[in-house]
Amino acid sequence: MATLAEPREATSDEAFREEVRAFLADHFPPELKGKGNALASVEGPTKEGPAEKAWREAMGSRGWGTPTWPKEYGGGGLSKAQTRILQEEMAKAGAWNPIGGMGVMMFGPTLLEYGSEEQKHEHIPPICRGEIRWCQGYSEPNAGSDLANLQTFAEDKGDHYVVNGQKTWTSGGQWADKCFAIVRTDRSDKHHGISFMLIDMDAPGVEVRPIQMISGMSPFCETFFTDVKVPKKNLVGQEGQGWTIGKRLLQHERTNISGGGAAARMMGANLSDLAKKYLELGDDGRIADAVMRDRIADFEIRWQAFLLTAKRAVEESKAAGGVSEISSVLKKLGTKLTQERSELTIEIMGLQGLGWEGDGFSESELGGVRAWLFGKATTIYGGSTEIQNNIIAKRVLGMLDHQ
Amino acid sequence: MATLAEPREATSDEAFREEVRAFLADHFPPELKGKGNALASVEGPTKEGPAEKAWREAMGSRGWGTPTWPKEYGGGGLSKAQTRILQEEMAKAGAWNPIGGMGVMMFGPTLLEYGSEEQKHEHIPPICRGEIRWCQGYSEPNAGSDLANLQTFAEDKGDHYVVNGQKTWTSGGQWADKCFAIVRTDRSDKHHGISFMLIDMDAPGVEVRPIQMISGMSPFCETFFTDVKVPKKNLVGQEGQGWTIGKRLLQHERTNISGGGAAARMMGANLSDLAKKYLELGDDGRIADAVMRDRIADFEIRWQAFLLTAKRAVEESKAAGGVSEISSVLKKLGTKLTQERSELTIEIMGLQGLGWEGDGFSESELGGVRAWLFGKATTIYGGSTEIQNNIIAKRVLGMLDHQ
Amino acid sequence: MAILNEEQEMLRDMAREWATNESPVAAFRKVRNEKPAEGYSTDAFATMAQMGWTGIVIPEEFGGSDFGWMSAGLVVEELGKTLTASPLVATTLAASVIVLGGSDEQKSMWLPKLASGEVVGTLAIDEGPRHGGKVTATVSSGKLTGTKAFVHEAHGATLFVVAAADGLYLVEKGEGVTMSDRKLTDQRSHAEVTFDGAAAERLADGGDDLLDKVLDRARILTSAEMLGMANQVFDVTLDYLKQRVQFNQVLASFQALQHRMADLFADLAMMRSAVESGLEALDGGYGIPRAACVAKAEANRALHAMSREGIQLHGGIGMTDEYDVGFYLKRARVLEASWGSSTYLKDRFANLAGY
Amino acid sequence: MAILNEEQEMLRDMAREWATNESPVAAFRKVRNEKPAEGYSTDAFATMAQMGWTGIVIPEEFGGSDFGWMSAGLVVEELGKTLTASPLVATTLAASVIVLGGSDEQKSMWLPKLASGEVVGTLAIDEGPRHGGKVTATVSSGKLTGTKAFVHEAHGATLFVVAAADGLYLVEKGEGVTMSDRKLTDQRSHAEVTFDGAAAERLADGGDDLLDKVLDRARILTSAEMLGMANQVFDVTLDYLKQRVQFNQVLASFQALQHRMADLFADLAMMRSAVESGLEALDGGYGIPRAACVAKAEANRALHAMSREGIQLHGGIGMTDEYDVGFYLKRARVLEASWGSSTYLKDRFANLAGY
Repeated sequence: MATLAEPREATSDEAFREEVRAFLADHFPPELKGKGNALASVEGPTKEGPAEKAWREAMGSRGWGTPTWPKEYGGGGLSKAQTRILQEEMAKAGAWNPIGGMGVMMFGPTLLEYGSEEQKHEHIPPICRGEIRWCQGYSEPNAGSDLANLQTFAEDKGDHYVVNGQKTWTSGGQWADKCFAIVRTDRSDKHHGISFMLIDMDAPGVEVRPIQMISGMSPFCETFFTDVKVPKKNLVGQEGQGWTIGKRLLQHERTNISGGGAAARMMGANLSDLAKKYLELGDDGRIADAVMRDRIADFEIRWQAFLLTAKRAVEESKAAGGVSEISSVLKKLGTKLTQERSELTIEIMGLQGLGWEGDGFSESELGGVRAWLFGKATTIYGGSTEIQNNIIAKRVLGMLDHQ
Repeated sequence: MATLAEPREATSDEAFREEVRAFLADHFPPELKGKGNALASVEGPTKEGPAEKAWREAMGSRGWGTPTWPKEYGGGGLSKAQTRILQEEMAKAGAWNPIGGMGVMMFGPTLLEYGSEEQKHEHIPPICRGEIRWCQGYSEPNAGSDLANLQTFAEDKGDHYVVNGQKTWTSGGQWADKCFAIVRTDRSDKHHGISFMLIDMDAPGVEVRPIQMISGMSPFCETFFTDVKVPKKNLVGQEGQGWTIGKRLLQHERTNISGGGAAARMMGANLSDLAKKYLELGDDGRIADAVMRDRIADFEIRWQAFLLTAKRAVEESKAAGGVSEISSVLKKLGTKLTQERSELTIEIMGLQGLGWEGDGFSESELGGVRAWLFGKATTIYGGSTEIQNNIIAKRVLGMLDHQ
Repeated sequence: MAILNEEQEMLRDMAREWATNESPVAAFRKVRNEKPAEGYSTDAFATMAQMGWTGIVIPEEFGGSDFGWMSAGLVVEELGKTLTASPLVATTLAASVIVLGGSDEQKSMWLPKLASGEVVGTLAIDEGPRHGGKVTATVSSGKLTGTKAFVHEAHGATLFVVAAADGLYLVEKGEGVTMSDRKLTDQRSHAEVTFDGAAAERLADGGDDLLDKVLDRARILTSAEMLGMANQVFDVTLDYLKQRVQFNQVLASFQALQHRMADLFADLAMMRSAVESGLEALDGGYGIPRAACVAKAEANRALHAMSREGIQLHGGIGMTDEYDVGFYLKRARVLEASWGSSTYLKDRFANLAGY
Repeated sequence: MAILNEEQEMLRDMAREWATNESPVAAFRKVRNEKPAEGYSTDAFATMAQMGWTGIVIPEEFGGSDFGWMSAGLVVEELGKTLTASPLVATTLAASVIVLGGSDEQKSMWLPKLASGEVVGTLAIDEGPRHGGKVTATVSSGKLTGTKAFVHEAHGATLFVVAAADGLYLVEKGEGVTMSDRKLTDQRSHAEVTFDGAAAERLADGGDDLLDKVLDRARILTSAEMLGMANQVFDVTLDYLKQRVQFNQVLASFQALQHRMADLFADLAMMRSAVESGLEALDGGYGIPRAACVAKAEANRALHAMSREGIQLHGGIGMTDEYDVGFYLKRARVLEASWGSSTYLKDRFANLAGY
């Protein structure tokens, strides 16, 4: 759709464009063209060769992996217009952003908003340079969608806390350096007894156990804390403010899961292109199976409407300032549509689309099955669709529960 | 589907078959062939010509309009096998049952179960002869799906009650002779304070106001009771038993609304035949629009599965004895599918399927629009789909509400 | 909601205020009951014209305001909310054909009159009950012959934009033009219009795809009306759920209904994005054909669901003529079938995308 | 539940007891982890054969019990509940082809061995990943050449019923028969089987529509497996909802979930009716082709929804390999794609119904 795809040339800042081009020419290794791996944050530890390392360091030193973050903490300090130019030129060059993960997507923006100066100076620069991997310590066995029920407890010991408890669904916990966690500091108040703190994953007493998923991957862990010492300087905000900070972070997560972000990149080839590859075509080049063709068009129209909605949300939240409550709508829609797309893909490919391993399947076919299965989680984590529906009904529509 | 449509010849009772044939030859006026009107009970008062009257009286005097009801109250006293023979022979002759309405479908079976001997002898025979129209006094402005909330009150005056209150959605109230109603006899007990009684619609103090519906028809009324005297002999069962009796009657209603019964008859022409009439056909005689063809097949397969489910429910409830709780499933499915069918019909016919009145539309086209609109009520009355879902979840699946 | 400029915000607020105060659903009900010949209140339409709404897509030099399609869509959306019966959509579309394909003389002749509301125009394209069939009307020696089915707002129109096999023509009401009522369930003006050697003037300057361009505009502007309708049904239904008490609780507190409303809210968000993107595409002049498919297909989908759920969630009273919600259901199905059912639009979208 | 005779009730109870005690999902998990060459536990299959399950559709004179298809369906349904890995469906279908189309010699030769479980048979029909494509395998001078895609239970089978352009053939495992693993997400046995001049014997007595008859049986018996799976996921999910506490309430008490379970319950009721009617049609010998479409199409629909909702309603733990519910999802999609996707079946239904 032209309204989305049409590149809009910036009329000013040609100098900056030149700078970017020169930088890319100098630093982006051509052999890495198009090799960016959007799944890196969940699939496993980054396996960096020398070229990848050099590229990450080059981007990190400019702060261009986090282009809009303030320069004083290692970000790029770019304007929106400059960021667009950067993205355009990177796209032209086939370059990709080597700096990502939960530090960039979730923790960084939250710390920039709620952290102290010391905390920002300590934690943001390594994120900007892509040196430190963060993981999220939110869910617990009995506090999934119902986060307020969490039991992990941080006992005040003067200059530090001692943390005991168990987290689960810790994304990339086995590869992470640090964890941003919500923990209970007061058992007498469900919501106000929660605090937001930062825990070193290599601190004594932290144990991590990967969980095998139906997709065969193990991107999540159970994480056990046994008498883990956490210095007080690692408390973000005030004691008891964890619920507020934690929810704010979830809004960032939601926006990322919704599909406007990562999901769209994970989707791979265009659905109609895929169909043209796997299905019979008529003499006119159309997909011969009219029913499947109709279903593909049905999906693509709705996907278009979803992308337009994501774009509109960005514009409106810009106008209103900050992340809007429409993030719940986006999360709900984006995950649903991405799942539908996976199911359609399987139907298009028939049994060829259900390969698990071994001969007879291409890498992209095998990847498609894993993505289909992995994608079933997107309507569960980051606040399940049911939770998003509750949020929409109650907070947006004002439909209150039985009084 | 053969499993449903295949007529099964009874191997015995040939004598009875002969009797039926002779009766039909003698009494069914050929000019009435195929003129039965399934909508009579909601569309308006029966407009009887002499032929219709004679036919009704002939059927009524044999009790064959209510073939399985006991002979002593004016029913046919026939066995299931005989009933099947009667239906087969009537179908062959193009004859239809002139005896119907809510007396037959709902009230009669309930009274046969709960009524006293006097009540059965008084009320069942006129139903069997099709002489008396009954209407249902259940819903009230603030007691629709939530029937237990009803306010209409019957005050005990010794040998009679005095009834005050308002009913709504009284089907055919403007044409009915009598009303079976649930009323409150005790304000202190929500469920046990309800009684089931019979009210003459021409009694002083009964006022009826038709409600115009979106379909343009007025099959329902608001009914006002102002100091209406109801003799105590018109109480069915005991005082306080009205909730039990009333719910039992609703099971009969549900089975009728579900589509296994009346809805199927209201549906008119086969959907694929309709499509072949209104849509372009290919050289091979198939519907050229492959997408529409797919959707029609999709519907017809589900409709088939529904009819099979209705058949299965009958068999199973026969085995278990009485109406089963699967009636909620049937009601939910039958009404949903019937609505879907109407929507599909409109789509097949395009704007020709949306005619309201006047030139350019056939009678069946205009009828189709009314049926589409009227059909939107089927998921609301007789216990809305939401109520059926509650019943299924709680009673059948044992999913209890917050404790 | 798209980011509007000041002019657009004023226009929308004006339309909203007028629709709410001067043209609520009760006004449509009155039209339905009193059955004026044109199928709408001519007084109300005159007021609309005075407010400049008939000239929104007409250039200033021909008496319009040239505010553009987003502005036209905003007004149509507001009027859709209250089901205002008027030929505003029809006449706007007719004007747009002349803007796109009229000669200088045709523009000078008709656009000022369309802008002022003196002339009401409409499209006469389809010849059968489903959009997208063959066009068989023919013109010879300036005389057009053919029959057009279900022409919207035919009763009030004095200028018809008629599709013939070789292009689009302007035909004035008069000799050789007869019509037969086709009263549809939405109780608006529809007629079969027969042209029997009626004087016709070709719109020659719009290129070979003039008809396609017009239909894209029809799809997008109709979807704006549907957007208003769907949002109104949603709002009214939400209000009802918050008031109505059952089992001693307001209906809005039942979680099953909360989640259904959340689904509908998400549907409506997608619908709004699609419709606004269609209007933006018209103003921007790019990607229009696909944007039109997306706008109308999403409008069909969301309004279909919303109009059905509106009835169901209102329960019994929603089934009564006394309540407004049924009107939206009836109008919804007419608009869904107009200018392309969802199946038609998906086929077109796939064609445009090359698969 | 269909009304069963005493024999059928006994058979079902026996199958249920065995599946529950001797072949729970843990047994499938073991097969998956240990990867036996055949893709199933040969001990378990031997037990099944001893219990007579391999002979249910085989006439008594050839060593079967001739209990009929409803009986076969009951057993397959119970085994579907616990995802028992076995070639029971495949070998039953192979046997049925010989019953329908084999010569007396072929019947005497193969049916007793299939009934006893000594020989495992399977169908090798499709040549591409989607059911219903062209059959191009050819036979000349009793030698069959062609490649068959995604043959179910190929690893354990010693007898293949192979579709060639001019009919169905029996081919024994051996010279000219090679296979290449096609490990699908359900982790059951699938392989591409290549016949390169393999000795083949024609099944000549089944009439021209023998292949159609076999496919109808494959659809119906597969739908019985799917019925068991769907019901098991429903039951397990319902149990989970009744246990799992969130926001201080069991999940089963949330109305939005109650209504979704009611929807699924209704889906499952339709699925059961459709599948049982298919089995009845096979035993009754009437209306089989349409009944097969209805059975498999409903099975596809209901199991698709149920396997998806099973995961969603379990939440995060449903995504873990440790829980069983994901196995049903994976197997579901393989069976949905086998012997006809829903689109394929709807097309066939419409053809049979003449529109």
